[in-house]
Amino acid sequence: MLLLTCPNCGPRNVSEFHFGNEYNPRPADPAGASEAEWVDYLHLRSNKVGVQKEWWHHGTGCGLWFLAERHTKTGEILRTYLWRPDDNAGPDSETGAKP
Amino acid sequence: MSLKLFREALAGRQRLPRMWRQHSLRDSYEAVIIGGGAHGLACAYHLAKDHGITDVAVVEKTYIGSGGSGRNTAIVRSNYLTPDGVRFYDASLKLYEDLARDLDFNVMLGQRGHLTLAHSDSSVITMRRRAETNRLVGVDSRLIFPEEIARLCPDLDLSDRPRYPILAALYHPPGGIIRHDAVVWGYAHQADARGVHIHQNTAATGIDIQNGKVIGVQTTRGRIKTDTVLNATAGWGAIISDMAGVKLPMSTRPLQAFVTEPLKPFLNVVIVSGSLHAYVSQSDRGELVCGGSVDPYASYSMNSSLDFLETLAGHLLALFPCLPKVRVLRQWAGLCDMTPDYSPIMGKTPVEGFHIDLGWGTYGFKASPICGKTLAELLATGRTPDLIRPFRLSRFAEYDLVGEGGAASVGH
Amino acid sequence: MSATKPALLTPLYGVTKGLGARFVEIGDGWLIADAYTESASEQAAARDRLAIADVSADGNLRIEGADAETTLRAAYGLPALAIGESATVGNGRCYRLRADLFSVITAPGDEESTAGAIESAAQSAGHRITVTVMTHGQASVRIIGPRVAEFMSKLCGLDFSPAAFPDGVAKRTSFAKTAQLVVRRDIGQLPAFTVVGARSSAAYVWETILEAGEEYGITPIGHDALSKIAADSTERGT
Amino acid sequence: MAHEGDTIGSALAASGVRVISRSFKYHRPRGLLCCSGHCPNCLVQIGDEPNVRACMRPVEEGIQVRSQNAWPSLRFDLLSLSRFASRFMPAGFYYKTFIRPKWLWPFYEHVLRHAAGLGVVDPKTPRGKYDKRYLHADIVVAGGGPAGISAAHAAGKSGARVLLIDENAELGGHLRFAGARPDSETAAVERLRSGLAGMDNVEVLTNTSVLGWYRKDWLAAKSGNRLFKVRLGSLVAATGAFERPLQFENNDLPGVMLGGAVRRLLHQFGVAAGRRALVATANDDGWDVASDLRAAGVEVAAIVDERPAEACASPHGEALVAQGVPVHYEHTVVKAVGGKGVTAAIIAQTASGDGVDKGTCKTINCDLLVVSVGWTPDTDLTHLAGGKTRYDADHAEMLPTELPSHLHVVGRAAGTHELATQLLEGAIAGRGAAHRLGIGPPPDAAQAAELQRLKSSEPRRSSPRVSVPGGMPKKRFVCLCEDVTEEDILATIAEGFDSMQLLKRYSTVSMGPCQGKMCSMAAIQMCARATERSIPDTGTTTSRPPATPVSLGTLAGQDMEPVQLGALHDWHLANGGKPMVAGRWIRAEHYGDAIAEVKAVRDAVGLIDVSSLGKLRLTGPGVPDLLQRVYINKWRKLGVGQARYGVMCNDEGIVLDDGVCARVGEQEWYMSTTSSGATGMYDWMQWWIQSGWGEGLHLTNVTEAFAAMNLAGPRAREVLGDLTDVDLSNEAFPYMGVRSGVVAGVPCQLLRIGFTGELSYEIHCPSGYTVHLWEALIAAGQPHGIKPFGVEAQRVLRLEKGHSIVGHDTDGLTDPIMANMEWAVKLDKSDFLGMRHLSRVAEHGPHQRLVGFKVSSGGAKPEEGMQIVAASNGKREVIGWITSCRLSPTLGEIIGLCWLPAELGDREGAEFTIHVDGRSQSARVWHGAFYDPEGKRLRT
Ligand SMILES: Cc1cc2nc3c(=O)[nH]c(=O)nc-3n(C[C@H](O)[C@H](O)[C@H](O)COP(=O)(O)OP(=O)(O)OC[C@H]3O[C@@H](n4cnc5c(N)ncnc54)[C@H](O)[C@@H]3O)c2cc1C
Ligand SMILES: NC(=O)c1ccc[n+]([C@@H]2O[C@H](COP(=O)([O-])OP(=O)(O)OC[C@H]3O[C@@H](n4cnc5c(N)ncnc54)[C@H](O)[C@@H]3O)[C@@H](O)[C@H]2O)c1
Ligand SMILES: Cc1cc2nc3c(=O)[nH]c(=O)nc-3n(C[C@H](O)[C@H](O)[C@H](O)COP(=O)(O)O)c2cc1C
Ligand SMILES: [Zn+2]
Repeated sequence: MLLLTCPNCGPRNVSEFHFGNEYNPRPADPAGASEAEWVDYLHLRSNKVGVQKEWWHHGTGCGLWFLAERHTKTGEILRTYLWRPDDNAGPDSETGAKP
Repeated sequence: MSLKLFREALAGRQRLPRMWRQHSLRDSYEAVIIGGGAHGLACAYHLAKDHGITDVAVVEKTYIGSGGSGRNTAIVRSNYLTPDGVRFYDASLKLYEDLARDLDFNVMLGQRGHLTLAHSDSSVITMRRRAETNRLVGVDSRLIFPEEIARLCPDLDLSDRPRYPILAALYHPPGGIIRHDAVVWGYAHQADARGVHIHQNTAATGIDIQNGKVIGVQTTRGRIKTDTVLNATAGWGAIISDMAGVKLPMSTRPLQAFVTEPLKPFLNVVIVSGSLHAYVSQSDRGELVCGGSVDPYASYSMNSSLDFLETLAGHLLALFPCLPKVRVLRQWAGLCDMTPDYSPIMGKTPVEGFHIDLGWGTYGFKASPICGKTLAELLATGRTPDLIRPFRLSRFAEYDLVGEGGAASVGH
Repeated sequence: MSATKPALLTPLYGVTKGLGARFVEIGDGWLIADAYTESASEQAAARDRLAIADVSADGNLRIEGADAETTLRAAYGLPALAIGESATVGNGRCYRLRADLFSVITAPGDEESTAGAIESAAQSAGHRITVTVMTHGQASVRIIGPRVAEFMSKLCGLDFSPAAFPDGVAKRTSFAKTAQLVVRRDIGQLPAFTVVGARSSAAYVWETILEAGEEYGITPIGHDALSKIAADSTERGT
Repeated sequence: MAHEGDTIGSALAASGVRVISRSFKYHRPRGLLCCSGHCPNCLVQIGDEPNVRACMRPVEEGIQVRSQNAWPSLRFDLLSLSRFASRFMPAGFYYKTFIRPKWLWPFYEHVLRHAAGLGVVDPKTPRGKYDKRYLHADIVVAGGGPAGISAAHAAGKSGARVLLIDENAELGGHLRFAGARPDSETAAVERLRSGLAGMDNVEVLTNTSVLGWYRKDWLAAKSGNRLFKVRLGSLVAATGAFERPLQFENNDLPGVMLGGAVRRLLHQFGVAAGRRALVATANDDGWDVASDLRAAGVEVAAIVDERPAEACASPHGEALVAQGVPVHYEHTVVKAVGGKGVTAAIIAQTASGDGVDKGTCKTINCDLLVVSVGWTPDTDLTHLAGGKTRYDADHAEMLPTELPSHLHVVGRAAGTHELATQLLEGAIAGRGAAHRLGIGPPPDAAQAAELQRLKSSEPRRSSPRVSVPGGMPKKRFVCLCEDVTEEDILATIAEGFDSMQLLKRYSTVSMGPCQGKMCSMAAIQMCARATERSIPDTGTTTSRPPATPVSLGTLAGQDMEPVQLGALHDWHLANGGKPMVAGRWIRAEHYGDAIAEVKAVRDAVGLIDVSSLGKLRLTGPGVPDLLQRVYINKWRKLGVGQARYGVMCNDEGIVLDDGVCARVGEQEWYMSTTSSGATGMYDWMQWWIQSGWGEGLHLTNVTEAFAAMNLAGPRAREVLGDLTDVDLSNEAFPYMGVRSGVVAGVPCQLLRIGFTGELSYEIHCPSGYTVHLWEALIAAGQPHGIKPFGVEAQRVLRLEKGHSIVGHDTDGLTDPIMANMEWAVKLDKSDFLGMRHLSRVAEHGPHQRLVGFKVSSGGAKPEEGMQIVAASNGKREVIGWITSCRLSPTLGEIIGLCWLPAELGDREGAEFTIHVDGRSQSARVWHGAFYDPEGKRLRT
């Protein structure tokens, strides 16, 4: 069983958490987004083999939602952190420095 | 005992024909099918048989049937929820019923009945809704109550339990199980016999596209020129589609299963409980084949988990309290390409010549024959058959989902 | 307008009554199991084997807000706490569950006044925090005994070794397949845990504990035995 | 007869029973082979427990042992007649037979099903008591033989938390039955073992089997009825090795036994497995067995060793020869002779490769044929934990390689057979594993070099020979579980199933109870040879948990199925409430007569427990912004003391939940959700709050802190008035108002809302007061004819009002416009979840519509879930379905809600057809409430 590190509670069995799917921020201006952008947001997923940025919820723990970078094949978890406004900037921000 | 076998027994092993041959990879094929599962091989078979197209390569990363087709719990049925779904799966079941003759290979279809249990009054309603739709489309399916359930499956716990009481069941007499590997081998054998090349240990690594059209497939054994490609790689489908730049509404989740040690006949029908996320059947070899819901998070790993064993064991005992001493022999996992509306995605994509047969999630094995037939028609004629039109990729952009959530989620 | 003082029933009232409990009124009028058999043998069960007690009448506050720490410091001189650690505040004990979230467990009946004190401290400092009395939403049980840490690992996946889970630490986690706040709160030398979770699962959790504790000879004990053990330990401690 | 400490297997052996089971396919007689719980030969039924390994199960007073797969009794097994047909039953024979005619297959299948399978399930087996325990360790050592003991000792010395696990009753591994050993060796192991006992940080679990290592750092083990789940740092696999059978004709006859089994019977149970033994071997282990047998008084008919005389270096060699035991060097067994047990063996001189010289065949009488020709390291755990194996041609064994850093493999599992080397290997691994976790010093480099030297100089123990030609390959059994013969394997390969994965699936080799422990290695070697490939190119099958079969009871553990009970649960039961499952809650469906309950509410007053509703507290200036975003309707103008109904959607425009939200203070709101949505909607809002929409607010889940009950009916005001000072007049406390006040001495929140269409008050109180308040209301209501009412009455009452229930009348594809909640959709807000989608739907119109209907008078009542059909071009098309339907006691008519194509549903009065039990039932569309359409009653 994977050990997932909650940014608040520390390492816990993954069964304490709820998986919240691939990180998929809502377009800042839904009305203004193009139809393609909107369908992309609603349905399309990259579903890649590799490190994926995704939501988790520590439901039976502290109740926080947080982000994890996890390899979808090996299960290795690179890091976990609480959401911050610059996370919405899109995939490019993944390369930006974070604590 | 068949005469053929008799002859083989006398002939000795040297003269046994190979079920399929090995070929060197040609540098071009009329069509390339990626994925040597039941879907890909069925399509190859129908291309050759129905349309006379035999210049076809099936490329398979490892061995045929190594994907979902070799890992599924082999339940076939057609009692879905939407009329589109029921018609489609019914057409598939009909093909299955004659498959042994078509392929001259016994796929051991056992139609001993399929029961989906209802543990709450809301699920009684869903079951009734399914039964009613099914019957209107001509599929044998009805709602039955504990007395009849007890006759079909005497060892179920039908007592007045606080949690998960069994209030009713959707009974589907033609549902049952099949020898899944035999389906794969049978299709491979007959496709091969008609000239299709089956290339095992050959992985697709890229799709060549020019001006929005497919011109070839790159593989670990070399490049193939072709203008017609079918992506039939199920759990790996997003990876192949990504090579063609086609993004899909799909998420890959592992689904696990286990078998027990062999037992004398104990369970004649297939038992499915959606609320308990559990289903079980007994194979002809005597093992109980048991499955549950998909893993709780997305992954491309086919590792087994202990959590799955523990949870499913608990749920099986809730259904059959007399099984605590039966032992689990082996557990395994496969990958499922889940879609938001629990319906597949079949047909054309924005890239000309690049077709998909994906989104089969946890329930696609039963659809193999009809997928093979309809997709072969599409590949051969360029026209999308009516039967699969509801499942087109563009339904997502058109906000026209199919909505099989109520019948497919744990139903298999 | 009815004159009778309303009775307060803990979520374990029915279960404990079914086990033959005699009740006593504590706090704001909570009826709590006082004893099932006789106090001395119940005390012995806790000391020598394993005991379980309903303490759902304990006050319970949830204090949320970025300013919660500052407020509690101003009101009670709360020391700096890491997540999970605790300190005494007034008559109760304050556990830090998150950077912005604290839980205060008080003696039965003390929660309203404690909440008032915290709220007014926040108000005078201009802090925006939310204090919610959660007492009625919770079921709390104490599990006590020399081998309690070993017992806990039958129902919960956390590491209960003293180094990993010292006295005074609280962790919200999965216990018996439900979400519970698990608190290690020894009684002097006697190891003990408190398990706090949703009221509606109380009977289920209690029965699950009793079944799992059978091999340890688990015994339900009442308020009386529990207070005597606590009193003994403070005497011995001082 | 049975000894203290006997197993069923040893007791049977002691009393001369040789045939213990019948084989899976041909029902051939089978007897003890491995005696260590690996092979399938001794599977028996014990009482209600199927497939018990008789060689491992201790004998107990009064147990009932039955043979399996044999009818009516072991000795007269009718199905064993299929043996004579075996020349027609090659692997996968069923795929090519029974194809035609189609209608006959079910009969064939019935016969096949009854012939297969092993043990039986007794339907009266009780659920039983099982439990689980979590453990935490830095290092788990799996296997308590010398290598494992040494590893645990070293890791313990380093200061790590160590768990040493062995499936036997005592530590020692094979040493326990290896017969006499040099004192120095015994003493070395004994020193380590007693050292373990003195270490607090080392825990030893005996009688415990490791089931598998799971990703990640998670290990399962079982002991009796208990499952252990271990969180670990590193794993040391010291699981030993299985002795390997040899493929010769009739190699499955009872009386053919592995050397280890013979020694186990001898040394552990004092049982001699035969009177006259022939030992076929390829290493010194066989000589040891021969010597032990002789010492026990068994006649050794011959030692047949594959090796030339010079290569045989057993210390017992000289003595055995001197005692006159005939030795045949460079010979091997060709065939076992006998019917139900061995009576003789045919041996022959070995020739080049695997061959034998047929001209040298000799028959030697014996009743025990001991096979000791090699070892298969048990690398199951190695594979499960992420390690690989490679074929070492020098040692003719699959050995671990490319191990991940958390895994060490030691002892015979790593191909190390010499005791001193095993001890050293264990110690180095134990230390290394601890050091990797930052505990203790690293292993000594010089020792590591010494280990490499010792390992490379070990003599070969295992013969590369796989099978012995001559005789009939269809009687050379490779897989005993599945009755797969060498002939089957070769035929399968010839048909194109030429990789291990396909070979396994077609021939079923390794798919039985032993999971390849006895046969995988042989199958791989045969496949490699037949396809002229190297062993690595042949591939392997996948190792999968569990390493040893484990019962469903053990996996399930204690029966734990959380249920949620409200504070009034006992009251409901005591007062005739019929419990019903609603999600995780148990609620009261009715109290005997739902119709009477409906009538009470319509004519007088009723009280329903709605405590399972979700209840959320929202505080802070930021709340209105959040409500604007998560609800589809508007919230900015809601004043203190007012409540409003709201609907929440996701961005796909799908209805997630509905409920009422009240403003109870300047900066405080109180929201309710549906019962099933309580946790989900809280988590959903927290998600938005924690990812940007949480400015200036706090959201607290108070679902359980408050109970809720709805007092409904024309006399509700009078009943409540008796218990509270709150001004209940319509003016002071109008419909959709919220007030706080004391009721029956209890501080409450009162909301003038309800689902029933009557004057009603939803009363929320702190949960501890629930019973008091409920009883006070019932008492106050007595003079007014109050009745408690349940979920069923509530459903009827709301249906009469035309209200839909989210999740009952709607599903995962329903948007609020199609669900007839268009009035709530406020597209002039700046943004809300679902707005973009709903704008689209509003523009194009919905396809389907949820509407009310009335069945034409005298018609049959459709059940919920029934379909609405229309005839088009002579075909019957499904166009909708019934979501709710009841005979309204108030109206005396059959009413309901259903889905229809929008253009039909939008026409009030339009007629349509419901398919009821094969007949057509007509009904008409009804818009609005069926009862009190103006809603006067709830506003008075
Ligand atoms: C445990 C489990 C139980 C199930 N139970 C049922 C059931 O009871 N009933 C039912 O109907 N369905 C069931 N399913 C679902 C069913 O197995 C699948 O939907 C179905 O088998 C899909 O078949 P396929 O031929 O499309 O794909 P697969 O059989 O998965 O074949 C895809 C193939 O593509 C190959 N591939 C991948 N990448 C490449 C590449 N780059 N190049 C070349 N080849 C590649 C893979 O190796 C694989 O062989 C179950 C699934 C699982 C995992
Ligand atoms: N004929 C013989 O009896 C014989 C032959 C060769 C070697 N030996 C001796 O045996 C010793 C080998 O030592 P070793 O430690 O490598 O192996 P071992 O076989 O002695 O010990 C392995 C132990 O691990 C246990 N085990 C295996 N899998 C397990 C699991 N999944 N869970 C729990 N326990 C499990 C086994 O039952 C066994 O007790 C050497 O001394 C060697 O000389 C004896
Ligand atoms: C319907 C079905 C029945 C199976 N029965 C058995 C069985 O009796 N014995 C066995 O060892 N494996 C059985 N398996 C599991 C396979 O051995 C194997 O684990 C599975 O195909 C996945 O492949 P993998 O383990 O190589 O990843 C069965 C699989 C399926 C799909
Ligand atoms: Zn947390």
